[in-house]
Amino acid sequence: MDRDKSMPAAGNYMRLQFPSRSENESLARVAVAAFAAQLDPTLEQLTELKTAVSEAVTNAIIHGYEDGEGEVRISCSLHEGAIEIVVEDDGRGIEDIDLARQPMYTSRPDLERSGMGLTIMESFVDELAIDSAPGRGTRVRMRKHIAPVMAQ
Amino acid sequence: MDRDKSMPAAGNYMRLQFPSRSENESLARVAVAAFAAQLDPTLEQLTELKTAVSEAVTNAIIHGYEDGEGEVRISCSLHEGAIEIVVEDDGRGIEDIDLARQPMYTSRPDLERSGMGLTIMESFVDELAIDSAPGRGTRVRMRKHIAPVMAQ
Amino acid sequence: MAIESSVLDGVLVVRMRGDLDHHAVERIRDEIERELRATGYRALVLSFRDIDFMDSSGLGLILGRYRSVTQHGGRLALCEVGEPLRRLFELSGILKIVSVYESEEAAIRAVKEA
Amino acid sequence: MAIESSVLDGVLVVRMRGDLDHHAVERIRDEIERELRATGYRALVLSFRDIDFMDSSGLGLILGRYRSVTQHGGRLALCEVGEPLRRLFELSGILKIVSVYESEEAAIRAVKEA
Ligand SMILES: Nc1ncnc2c1ncn2[C@@H]1O[C@H](COP(=O)(O)OP(=O)(O)O)[C@@H](O)[C@H]1O
Ligand SMILES: Nc1ncnc2c1ncn2[C@@H]1O[C@H](COP(=O)(O)OP(=O)(O)O)[C@@H](O)[C@H]1O
Repeated sequence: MDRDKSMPAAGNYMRLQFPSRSENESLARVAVAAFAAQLDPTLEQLTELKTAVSEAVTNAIIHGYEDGEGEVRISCSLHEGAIEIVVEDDGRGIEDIDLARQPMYTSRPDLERSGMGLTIMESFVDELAIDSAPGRGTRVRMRKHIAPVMAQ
Repeated sequence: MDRDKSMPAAGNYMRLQFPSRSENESLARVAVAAFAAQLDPTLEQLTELKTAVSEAVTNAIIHGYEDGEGEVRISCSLHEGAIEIVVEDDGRGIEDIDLARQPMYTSRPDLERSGMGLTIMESFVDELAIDSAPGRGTRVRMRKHIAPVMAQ
Repeated sequence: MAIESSVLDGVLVVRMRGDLDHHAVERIRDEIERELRATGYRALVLSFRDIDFMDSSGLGLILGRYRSVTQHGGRLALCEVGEPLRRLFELSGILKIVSVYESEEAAIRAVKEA
Repeated sequence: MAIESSVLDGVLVVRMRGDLDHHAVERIRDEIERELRATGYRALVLSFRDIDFMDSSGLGLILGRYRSVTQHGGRLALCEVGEPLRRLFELSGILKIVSVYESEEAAIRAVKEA
């Protein structure tokens, strides 16, 4: 049973959790990239994925948990040549998602944030959906098409 | 609050779960290596860690789940310059752990296993503890000292 | 992440190496500011030659240094921005306020000529 | 993981590249066996020059090929085993039954001279 030939990685997933510490940002990127490697992405696609994940994880750490300690959860799954990545936190949540999505908007100019994180995520993946409950947390779902669909 | 200077990564952890598919073996190695990087290991230490993780994950896939589908769980934590790695499966378990630990013993010569996995793990980490319940699963705990202990 | 800085004819040249993410930025921001203070915020060149990865935290670092340098009447230039980072720079609109040069020498010349 | 093989004077030379783990081994075992069959199992050289990582699954691959080659009266040699893999080879005791050579040429010569 060699899954590689017929349907590479179909149905495969991974879940990763770690505390909201900035030193885990690179772990998040590297793990998602290693998982996505199963779809044989181009270097450019890999850079886009790593950047989008880095933005979402950084947001969870800085904005979600406001540099306090909480848990960041990532889950990835593969579907017909696309990767879906969900980044979740149980932090303060987003009051106004439309405002948050505006280019250059940041609630933390004091931390020298550029306000470009969500804009970059939007442009580097195919779909970006944000769910947030103020006081309870945020869930960012991204989907990016990588490989041509394989015959099953 | 720069954790890097005073106590690098103390108390940090990560948890990773994925289905028992051989294509996830490299993900497991890469994620543990990225996490362990916080202790600034030598290349040799990193190779030893990756090898030990690869053995434990391969065992969960081949022996635990016997190439069927189940979930492999890894958790890593850092303690005073040491990394602790736990690899768990809910597979068939090990009847005789002493026998399993003997160099060259393998229950699957038909798969061209060398029977050296547990021996290699033992020699590449400082502590290796195996808990197993036949019919319920196996839990392998490894501990390896990496960095000098930091003053807190 | 590591930085290597030198002062050439009064121009502070900072070469950054590794992953320029939020974790790295938090650690090197103060270091660059300290050296800017020592050199009177006259001119800063940031080299991206050895940057393997960058996200919007790097944009924040650039914009923050742009602010502190220009507030003191100084100048900022960037150099050796590789292909993978180009799109980030273009997306962000940062190129409208800071110039990017092919080489470190060209960037140094540009900030000195001002 | 990829392999590249060639036949030199009847000796099958297989260069493996990447991570030699359980996943890789499952995929390349049959490929090597197929080529051994085509060359009559006379002589096999496995080159580890481009192997970045190897675990005990790689040892199993070597032992398995040792068995199939010697059963047919053929010979096996390994070559270009880098420092990181050395300890694995030593630990396993595999060096007692298979020889390791510095270069591919030396390994080819050794299996031909037999
Ligand atoms: N996980 C999150 N939890 C709480 N607020 C968030 C989260 N992610 C984004 N936000 C809000 O959305 C704003 C815009 O985010 P973004 O575009 O990434 O820019 P930046 O991180 O530079 O502020 C943030 O300033 C913050 O107010
Ligand atoms: N996670 C596990 N679940 C069930 N059995 C295991 C597990 N890990 C190891 N074993 C048993 O221990 C034996 C020795 O393991 P190991 O030394 O790694 O050699 P190998 O994997 O080459 O068989 C295996 O053959 C198997 O019977």
